Amino acid sequence: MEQIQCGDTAFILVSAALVLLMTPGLGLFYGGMVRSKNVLGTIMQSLIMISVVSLEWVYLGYSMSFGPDISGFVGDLSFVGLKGVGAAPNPDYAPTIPHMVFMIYQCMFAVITPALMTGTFAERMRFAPFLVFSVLWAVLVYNPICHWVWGAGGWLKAKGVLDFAGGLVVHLSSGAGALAAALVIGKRKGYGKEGFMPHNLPMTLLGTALLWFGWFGFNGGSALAADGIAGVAFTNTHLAGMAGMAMWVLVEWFHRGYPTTLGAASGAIAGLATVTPAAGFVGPNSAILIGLIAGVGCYAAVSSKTKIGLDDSLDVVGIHGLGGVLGTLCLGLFASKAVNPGGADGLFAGNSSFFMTQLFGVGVVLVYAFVVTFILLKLVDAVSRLRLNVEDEVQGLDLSQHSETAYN
Amino acid sequence: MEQIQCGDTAFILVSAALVLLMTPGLGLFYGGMVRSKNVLGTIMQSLIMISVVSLEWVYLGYSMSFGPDISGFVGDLSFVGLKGVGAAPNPDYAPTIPHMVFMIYQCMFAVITPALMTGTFAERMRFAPFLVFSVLWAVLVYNPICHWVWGAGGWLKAKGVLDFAGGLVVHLSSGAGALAAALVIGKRKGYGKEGFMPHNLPMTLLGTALLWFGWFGFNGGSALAADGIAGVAFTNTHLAGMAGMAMWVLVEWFHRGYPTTLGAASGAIAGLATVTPAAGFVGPNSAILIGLIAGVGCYAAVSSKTKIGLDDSLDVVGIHGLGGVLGTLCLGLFASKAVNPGGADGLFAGNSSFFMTQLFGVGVVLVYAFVVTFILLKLVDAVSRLRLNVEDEVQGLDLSQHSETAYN
Amino acid sequence: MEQIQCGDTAFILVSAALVLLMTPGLGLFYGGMVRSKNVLGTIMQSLIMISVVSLEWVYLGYSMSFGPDISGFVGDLSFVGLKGVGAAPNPDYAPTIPHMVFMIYQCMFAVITPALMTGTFAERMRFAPFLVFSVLWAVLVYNPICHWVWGAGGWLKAKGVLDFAGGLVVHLSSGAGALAAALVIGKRKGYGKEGFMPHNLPMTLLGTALLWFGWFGFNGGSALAADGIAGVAFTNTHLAGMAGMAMWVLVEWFHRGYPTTLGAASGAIAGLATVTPAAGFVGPNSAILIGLIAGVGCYAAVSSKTKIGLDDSLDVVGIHGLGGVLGTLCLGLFASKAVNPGGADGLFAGNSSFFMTQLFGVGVVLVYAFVVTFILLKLVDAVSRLRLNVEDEVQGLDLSQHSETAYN
Amino acid sequence: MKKIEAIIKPFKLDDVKEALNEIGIAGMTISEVKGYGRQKGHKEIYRGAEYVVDFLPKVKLEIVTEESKAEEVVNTIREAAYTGKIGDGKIFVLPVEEVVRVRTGEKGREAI
Amino acid sequence: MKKIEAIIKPFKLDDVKEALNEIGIAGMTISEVKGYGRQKGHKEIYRGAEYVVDFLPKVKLEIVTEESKAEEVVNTIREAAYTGKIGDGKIFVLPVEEVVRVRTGEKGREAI
Amino acid sequence: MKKIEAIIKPFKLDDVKEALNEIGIAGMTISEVKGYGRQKGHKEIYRGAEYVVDFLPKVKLEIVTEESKAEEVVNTIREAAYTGKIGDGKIFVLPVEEVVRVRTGEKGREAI
Ligand SMILES: Nc1ncnc2c1ncn2[C@@H]1O[C@H](COP(=O)(O)OP(=O)(O)O)[C@@H](O)[C@H]1O
Ligand SMILES: Nc1ncnc2c1ncn2[C@@H]1O[C@H](COP(=O)(O)OP(=O)(O)O)[C@@H](O)[C@H]1O
Ligand SMILES: Nc1ncnc2c1ncn2[C@@H]1O[C@H](COP(=O)(O)OP(=O)(O)O)[C@@H](O)[C@H]1O
Repeated sequence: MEQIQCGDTAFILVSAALVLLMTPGLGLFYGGMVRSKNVLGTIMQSLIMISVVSLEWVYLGYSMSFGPDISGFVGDLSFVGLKGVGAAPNPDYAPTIPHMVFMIYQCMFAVITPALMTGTFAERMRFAPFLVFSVLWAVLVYNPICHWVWGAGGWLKAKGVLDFAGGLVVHLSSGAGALAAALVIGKRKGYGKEGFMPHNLPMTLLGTALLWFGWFGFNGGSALAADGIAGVAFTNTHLAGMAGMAMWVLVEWFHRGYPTTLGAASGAIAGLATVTPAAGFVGPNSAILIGLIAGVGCYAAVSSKTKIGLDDSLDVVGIHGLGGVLGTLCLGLFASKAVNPGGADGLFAGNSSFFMTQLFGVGVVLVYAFVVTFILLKLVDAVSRLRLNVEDEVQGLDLSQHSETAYN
Repeated sequence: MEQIQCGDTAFILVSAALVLLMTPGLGLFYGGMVRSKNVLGTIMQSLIMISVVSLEWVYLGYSMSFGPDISGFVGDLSFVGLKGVGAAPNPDYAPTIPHMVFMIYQCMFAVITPALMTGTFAERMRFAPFLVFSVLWAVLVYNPICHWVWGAGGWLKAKGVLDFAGGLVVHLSSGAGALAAALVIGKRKGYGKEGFMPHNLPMTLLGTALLWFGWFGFNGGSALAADGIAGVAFTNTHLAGMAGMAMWVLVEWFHRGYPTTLGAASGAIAGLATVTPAAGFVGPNSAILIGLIAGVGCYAAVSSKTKIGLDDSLDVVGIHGLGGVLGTLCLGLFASKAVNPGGADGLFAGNSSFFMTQLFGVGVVLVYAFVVTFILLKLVDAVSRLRLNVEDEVQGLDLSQHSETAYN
Repeated sequence: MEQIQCGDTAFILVSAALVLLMTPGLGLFYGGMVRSKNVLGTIMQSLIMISVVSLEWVYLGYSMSFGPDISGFVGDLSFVGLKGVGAAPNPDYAPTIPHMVFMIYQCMFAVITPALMTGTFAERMRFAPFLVFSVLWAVLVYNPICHWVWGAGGWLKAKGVLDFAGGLVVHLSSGAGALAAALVIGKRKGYGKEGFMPHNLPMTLLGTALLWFGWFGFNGGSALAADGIAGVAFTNTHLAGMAGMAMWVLVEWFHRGYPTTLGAASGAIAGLATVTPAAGFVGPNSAILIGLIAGVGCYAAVSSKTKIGLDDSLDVVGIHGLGGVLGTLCLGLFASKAVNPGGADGLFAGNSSFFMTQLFGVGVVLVYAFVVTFILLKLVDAVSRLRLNVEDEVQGLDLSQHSETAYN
Repeated sequence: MKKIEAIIKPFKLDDVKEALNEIGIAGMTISEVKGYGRQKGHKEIYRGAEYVVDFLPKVKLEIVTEESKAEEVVNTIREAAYTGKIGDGKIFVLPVEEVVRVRTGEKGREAI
Repeated sequence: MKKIEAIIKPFKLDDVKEALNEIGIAGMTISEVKGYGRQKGHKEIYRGAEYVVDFLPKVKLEIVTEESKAEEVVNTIREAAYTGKIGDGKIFVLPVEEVVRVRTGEKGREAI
Repeated sequence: MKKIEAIIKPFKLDDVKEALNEIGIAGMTISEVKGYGRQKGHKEIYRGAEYVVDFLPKVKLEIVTEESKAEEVVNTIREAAYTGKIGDGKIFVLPVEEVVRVRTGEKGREAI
């Protein structure tokens, strides 16, 4: 334990707090976009993930994700109940901070990932099957992918796939899952006919602020030390977020004639999500480029979803899914060992094989997350109908699921 | 000063900022639950504590609490006006950070404690006597209890009573005070007849998020260093919060047929409050248990208050008071020197005397805080009526006390 | 790079995150005070500064401000595109943290400064010319002043002018700019006839909370290390904030008969702004005095603005402008080398020349920022009308500029 | 058929509703309105300045009832909404020519 | 001239508006109201206790139209707002003596 | 007695109120409503898609007054609310059979 650095420990603890804050921040971000009769239910779907996934994490998930490797596929059960996870560092992951600090930091990632997905089936899923689905998803989708990409011995990691802070593990896994979920659960009643205008955009903007703030912990903290890599990851996070915001607003201004505030928020989240896998592996000018690409790419995805008639209500596929794909591939282009010697060189540094590796990583995670989520939802639906009945959907989540009203 | 660690200093400074944020966070938590005509007045009662108590802290409180001990009962006046409180550490409390950093961190605890109490007399107390009462309470209730439990030489500390981050000093003192306050001030007009439904639950959920986030600084920072103890305290905080949330929601679901979002928020706060005294002294599995106990215990307390006709409007007694008691006693059960060698072993580690010590601590703080608060309120009321007159209560705090309207 | 301290790095990274949060916090602070038809546009004017100024900062501003000095006036273009700004510290500014961390921390200051100004022309400026003006202002006002005061070789710095965290660079520059802006853009339609009551004061209080929280990073982080100076700057920030809040509330209570919550918020911001230049150079008792002076001074300024008929809509001049002046001069009075050997002694320590130096600094920044802002606005207005036409002003920023509605 | 519109103080709503229930009125529609009248508006303070707010929050009740019951309804509201202070409000009685229940298509007194 | 006031379920507003458009009604005014009637209020849970909320959200439509069109309007609303469940709402018809269009000063049927 | 209902543009409220004060009208009740008419709704953008919002914010004034004053009230509102653009609104006059002041029990013109 002599090697514990209080500065690194301080940084990761604060980062863990920041990432925790993102989950209710996401709840507010989503909550502002739904109709007022659904705002509590929407926030609840994020909030309750803190309980559901944290419990799962302590008694199963952490060990499956970061426990001693079983043939590259999953961790064994050594760490169940946090056995042996104490003050001594785990040198496999973070040699200068207590193992427990690493564990709780990672817990926050596991919590927010299924919460991201809730945006896609907003305003129409029953609460009980939602809980069941979320536990299963954490176990069968999140934990394996997390192990493959980040676990010591994970097979994608071994193949050289890089993901600094969760482009694959968090954004693509939830984005691909969201695509499956939107298909399974179907459109909201009134879709295409009514407007479903956001009931409280300032709430969404507040959520955006909390997400951005928390993202510094998400990406910066993923350096697992308060060093130069953390500095570059932090800087890149900010720069991609601001570039995504700028780009979305500009494209929208050009395309629709107005720069909207929800566009600014959406672009920021797109930029932040997209830079996530690359944050500690690329330079700041690349991060700005990544943000710009995210802004235009996610704008295009989101504004064309109506054409294909997919009710991905709050655009999880178009922002997190696509962001995860774009970011992971951009890392394949822009990665630079000059920035992070522990990383890789990308296509633009002459290393095309790394780009192919990243492409492979994207394909694996996309297909796996999509397929397993689809099956899981069909199973849960067969046992206990996922969808609200029509009266409840008309009445709203808040009253029908929680017997509450948001505003009096 | 050579021994100052910048990592520890960074951690406690950030923790102090986090704890400061809890006070307006509490204002929002409470503000969302009152009727819209009272929201500003309710937030104000928390916010203004920052001024009132910080002033008292600099010119009296800090010295009474942490100044050189006078026969175990109170600190002397050496530190009044922060004399001698500078960059050099105070080895009695935190040898690796500047004394001033310790002082300001503790200031934030002193600020939030009387703010917690305001939930009990929400929507009906006049502002001026409220201020007078709060100063007196800080001086005569908070400072002594703080010294007894945390001050070098404090008599409860000397007896072996442990309180990691404020189960006794913060939660039980305010919870017992709240009981006295609810009795003295009486029920709101219309109590039992009208519903008093919360006017803005998303505001309460936002408050919950800020409280949870801040609690990491509250409990984690109470290690006064960024070390393994801080890591375990941080982890336990999160785990008890999520377990409290899970349990309250489940019990309510079973009992009333619906899992509510306010229940989730309440359970989280119950879990966070209850683990506070134990955070750095127990293992994570114990913390989860503590959270579960808090969830069911506080639910039972809160839902039975109507039966005894106590208008503890926002449930300070049932959540913070009971949380403080349960947490302090649970520490007596679950404490483990294996987790923190500077702590103790509890009943389940075979040390029943420690449990009795904790029980004694609970008794002392409960009785002292209740009695002194009761007398103080009666005195202030005699000099200047505490309660709004009926017209003002009907009109609401915002207009009658502050000449403002929250929403236009 | 051996000299990088992870504790200092952790502290400045977290501080940078805190300062970033202030910009949307400011958006909410302002947003709550405008009419509901303008809330999105108002928040947007803060939010979009993150994109606009961060881009400018990377490709110009940082180098102009902190690049190698050209005759005391401005930095050269060495750092454009962040060339050479990497993990190695820049010993001129912060020898124990990566240069990139210093750069991104300073970026957050550059972002919020023009955002502060938006309060003065709230509810009536067109979005496109606002963007153009903001870029020009960052380049021609912020960057030079920043270099003069903080840049290695800056001429005001060389003269001995001190500004710990931005009394001149941030608050006075934006406050003086705001004065020019209020004059150029003119009064809102209905000014003096209608009330323009704040549409959502809890939003403003939330903004206040986020600002206060962020200010710990703003002032504390300006020590650029987690040391005793950071501790005193942090403490002073808190103490001046709470003293400003106390004073404003008291004066208002005396003057108008009621202590308002918006008064509490305003006084807090006044205290926080005013202590900014002095935070790391004075002792805590001085900080409290500064807060008290800010509370009464800014109250007087704000409540007399109606008399001179200036529509400084959200009181940027009266709070940030005056705060910057008062704080910089108070530093001239209260500065003490006993607190910070790297600082100065002020008038009350017998050093009247330092006070004159500060007065000189105030004069230079005030005149420069006022004049250049005035010219810039007139120029932009000539090219592209700054002001909304009447119909758009009646309809509100949200619909007319962004084609959105805040609440549905 | 008559329509009775009453503008009352918001905190009197519960009392009025109960009183109406007691005389067998089981249907009504309410809305939040703002009133302007003899009752002086209140002052509000905004950043050190005082503003007079003229419009005060009121609740408007609308009750459609048979001709024969109208007077009883008016009296009942009057008593239950009464505080004796300025601003207690007004009651208006308007003629109604037809009433239809959407669910059943019933008309007239059956529809109420 | 007649004024038709309809209290309907909020989620039926779009249907009613469309149906009215089809019969050539191009002007109306709506407001959010709360209704009390046969339809039972719902329960809400607040910190472990149950409360009954009597007043349910409804939408009120106001349409002024010529005498000759009134019946058609009433029937159209009835059909479009119908669900068959309790709480579907009511339609009231009131006499109107004069109508003025602010913009032009037109009166009577020209003003609608 | 007459009841005058006027639907006007929200930003005209202050002007109308003042104009009514000048002719001695000291009581009125207002509410926020949404209007649908000739005035085209505006477009709003939501995540890259355009939606048309049909219902525009309007203010509804209700003033009960003596028969003899009704016309003056109507004219006054007309003038004060006038901008000449589509959407200026409508004024309706309805008969009122009885008026009661809650505070005093006064009826008829005394009650206004
Ligand atoms: N002539 C009127 N037309 C419509 N509403 C009125 C009229 N006069 C008063 N009101 C309504 O009645 C409320 C109470 O009236 P006010 O004159 O303040 O007191 P009082 O009813 O005691 O005379 C007002 O706030 C307003 O809503
Ligand atoms: N007598 C009445 N006067 C005014 N509004 C009424 C009256 N009765 C019912 N309403 C309105 O009609 C709505 C529906 O009435 P309700 O009795 O619940 O169902 P139904 O219309 O199916 O009989 C109520 O919520 C209320 O808004
Ligand atoms: N037939 C009607 N019944 C009730 N309200 C109407 C009617 N026609 C219009 N209104 C109200 O008047 C407002 C203005 O009407 P509109 O046709 O847009 O413009 P104008 O009054 O200039 O003809 C509408 O928004 C609506 O609130």
